[in-house]
Amino acid sequence: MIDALPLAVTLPLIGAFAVTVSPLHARGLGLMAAVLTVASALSVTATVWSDGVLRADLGGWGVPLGIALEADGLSAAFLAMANTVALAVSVYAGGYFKQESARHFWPLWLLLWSALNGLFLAADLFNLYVTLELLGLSAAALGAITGTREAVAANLRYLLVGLLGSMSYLLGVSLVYAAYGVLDIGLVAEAIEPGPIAWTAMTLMIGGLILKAALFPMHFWLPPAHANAPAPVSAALSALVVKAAFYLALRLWLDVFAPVLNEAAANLLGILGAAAVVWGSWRALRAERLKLLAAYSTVAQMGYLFIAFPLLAATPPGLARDNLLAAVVLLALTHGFAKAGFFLAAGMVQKTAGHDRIDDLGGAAQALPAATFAIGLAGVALIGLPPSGTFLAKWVMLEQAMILGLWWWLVVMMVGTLLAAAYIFRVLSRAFNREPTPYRFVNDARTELPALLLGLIATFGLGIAAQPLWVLLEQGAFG
Amino acid sequence: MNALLTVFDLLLTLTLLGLALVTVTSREPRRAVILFIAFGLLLALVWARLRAPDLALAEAAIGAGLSGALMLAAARRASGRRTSPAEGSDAEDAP
Amino acid sequence: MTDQVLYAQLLYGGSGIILVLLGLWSFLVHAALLRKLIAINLMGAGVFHILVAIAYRGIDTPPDPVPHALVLTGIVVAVSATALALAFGKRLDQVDD
Amino acid sequence: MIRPLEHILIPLGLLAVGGLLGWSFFLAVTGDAGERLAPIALARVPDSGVSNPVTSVLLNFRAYDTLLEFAVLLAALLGIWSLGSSGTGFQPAASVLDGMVAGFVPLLILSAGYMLWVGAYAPGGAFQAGALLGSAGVMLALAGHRNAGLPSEGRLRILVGLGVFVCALTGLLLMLFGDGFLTYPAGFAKWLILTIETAATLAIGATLAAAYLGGRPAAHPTTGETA
Repeated sequence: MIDALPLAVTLPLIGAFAVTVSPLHARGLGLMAAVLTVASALSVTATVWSDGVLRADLGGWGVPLGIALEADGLSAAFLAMANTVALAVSVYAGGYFKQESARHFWPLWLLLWSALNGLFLAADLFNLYVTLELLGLSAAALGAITGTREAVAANLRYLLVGLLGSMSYLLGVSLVYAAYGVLDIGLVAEAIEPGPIAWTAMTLMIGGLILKAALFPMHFWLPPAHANAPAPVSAALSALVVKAAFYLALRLWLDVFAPVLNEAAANLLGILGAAAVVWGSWRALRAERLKLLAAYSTVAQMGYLFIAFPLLAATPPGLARDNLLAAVVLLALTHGFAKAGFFLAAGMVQKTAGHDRIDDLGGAAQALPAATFAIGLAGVALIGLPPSGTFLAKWVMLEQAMILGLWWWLVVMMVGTLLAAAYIFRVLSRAFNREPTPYRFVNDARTELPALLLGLIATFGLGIAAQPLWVLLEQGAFG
Repeated sequence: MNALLTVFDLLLTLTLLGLALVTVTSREPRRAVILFIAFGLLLALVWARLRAPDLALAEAAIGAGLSGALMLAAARRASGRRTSPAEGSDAEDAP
Repeated sequence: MTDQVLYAQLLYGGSGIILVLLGLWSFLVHAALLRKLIAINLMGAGVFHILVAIAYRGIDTPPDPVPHALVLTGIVVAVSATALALAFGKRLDQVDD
Repeated sequence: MIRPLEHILIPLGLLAVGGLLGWSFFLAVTGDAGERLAPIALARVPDSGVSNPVTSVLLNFRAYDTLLEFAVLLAALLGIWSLGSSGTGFQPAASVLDGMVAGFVPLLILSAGYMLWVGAYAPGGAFQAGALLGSAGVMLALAGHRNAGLPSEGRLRILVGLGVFVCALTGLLLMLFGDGFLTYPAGFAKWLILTIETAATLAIGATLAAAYLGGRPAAHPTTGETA
């Protein structure tokens, strides 16, 4: 019997062991593990697509005693995005890291990957805690891999904040177990009732995840940590790791705490999201370095995702709410592809130019056409221009905000979009400020093609071909 | 018997909380770590009282023992580094 | 559940909550890495203490093994995180020197 | 001196949080959760292959958690190693300490083996045994042994990944040729658990000792490794 659910978590673990044991072959073994992991994860998504929700009872005990893995449309969508991005990051890293840093990168990277897949597939509240810790530890370790003062200091702070977040989450889980006596998400959802216990548990768990998702004003740790990591790591941290915390917050919101939700909590999340959009975009506009710009842009983009909570809370169940949910997921996925592509391309610029100061980028477009093009494509998706997935997603969100009469969310999203356009065009105008000279479009296929491909997916793939996402989410994600 | 146990529980809890309080309020790194180790050992004792001997063993060996050893090494470095000028305020040697 | 058990659960669980708050306070107000780590370990100990308290079912009834297993997992995670954070701190000292 | 944030605002906030927590916890404990998972778990212990309930949960009912936990330990150590080599060891210890260590270390290793074996039916198990092995390493390091008694880097790398590898491989083999991921066939549970626990004990001991050294083991003279 082959069950793709545990494979998606276990294959990267076996891969991590293999690269730990033979660091000299880290790249070859790592890429092999990466390909196998992607294959198993995509087969999970494909099976959910065709057959519906997948579930595996690990250990054969069944709930409530054992732990189950479960993939519905929502997990399958995030799983597919994360694994595609992770494959691109792996290919890029194969060209980016040289021998000595490669041997440190690969095992930690595969452990992080395993944690991501484990988190998207977990159906048990405590198991989620363990995946959160694995994710946090491996992410901080990867972020500090260069060993420079800035990177280590920033990632130490990230590690500590992450620990605080998971501690808060675990406290919430303890309360849930004390009150309801079960840990499986489905069983907790059945048992939960409105009241102070559910309230406190929700605040603790979602509060902890907000720290990890870098929602304003808890975003302070993100820009230095993401801007000082090596490019492939920045891409993974910004595109995937914070997104995993958001996914879990959304999952808890939709599945576990659905009976106890209220508008005040949703509005609070929305207000913080709005502040994140404005503040993050503004700081991105003022950033002096390309990677710092990208990191602040992540703060802003995470904000959009949290604006969805008040909209979701105000929309009655039905087609409109399903569309809204799909739009939010589309926004998250598009940002994953776009931000990863942006960081990978920025890494090429940094490596070629020896720095990533935006004002001194003159001529980068001529020296690195593919990287600049990737930044442009990712930029289209970050701003939300057509035909990107962001455009479609924001359109649905704006429409719903108008129907609900919640025009202030509309204003915030408009302001954010204008600021995003400003910071992206600022980068592009610097990159194109020299007379064109003929160069090759692609200089180093291994590092430039992944960035380009991610940009293409973000702008065209998810924009023009967004329909399949709606089909996928019909598998258990729409209420 | 029950009354005795009640009093014992209360004393144990108060000692544990008192130890935690002096641990977090002590400024000198080495002292704080040693208090933390003592706290971990007492916690292990409390868990043995709560019929969790597996956890008592693990907490004594890992929570107090190995975490403590790791922190002691760090505390030694910390006090080694600031032998010379300022022994002063705790907020100064920020990470 | 007898009053004796309820009393123990509330007493020890309540002290677990106090430990969490004490650790959180110390984490927020102290800047030194070592004090932050002690604080976060204390918070962890508080959460574990709550779990051990709810697992307790009386002096002669076997306790609930599930929270015990969760705590054991938590202890190992805590020592891993502590070791990694201390290594970061050591590296910072080295770069500074 | 009174600092308003530190002495007033944060404590007040924490008091509010504490009140909410205490209230919820009181309601949760006095509510109708009944005996939670205790009766179900205890009833299944006889089928788990071991008679210590905590070991049953850790290595059978919730073995998947434990697999990820091994991965957390490995991640922490790999993170420590990525930051450079361990640098200067400790000062060689005075002879008295050295003598004590010479007596203590074998005792710790023996107790670790005992703890591992006894974990099947009494308090103990892989984590406690691994911790004892780790403390043996710490003692050796304190006594001035540069590598805390750990093997050369090549073997050490195998050792620290052993918990993840053996547990994951067992899970996968049981999935491919048995009833499902980490689903032990009747009659084999005891031995499979013991196998995983043995690997885990070695891995935990080696990882904790290596983490104490705080960096990759000092280069072996023949390999000429540089950080």
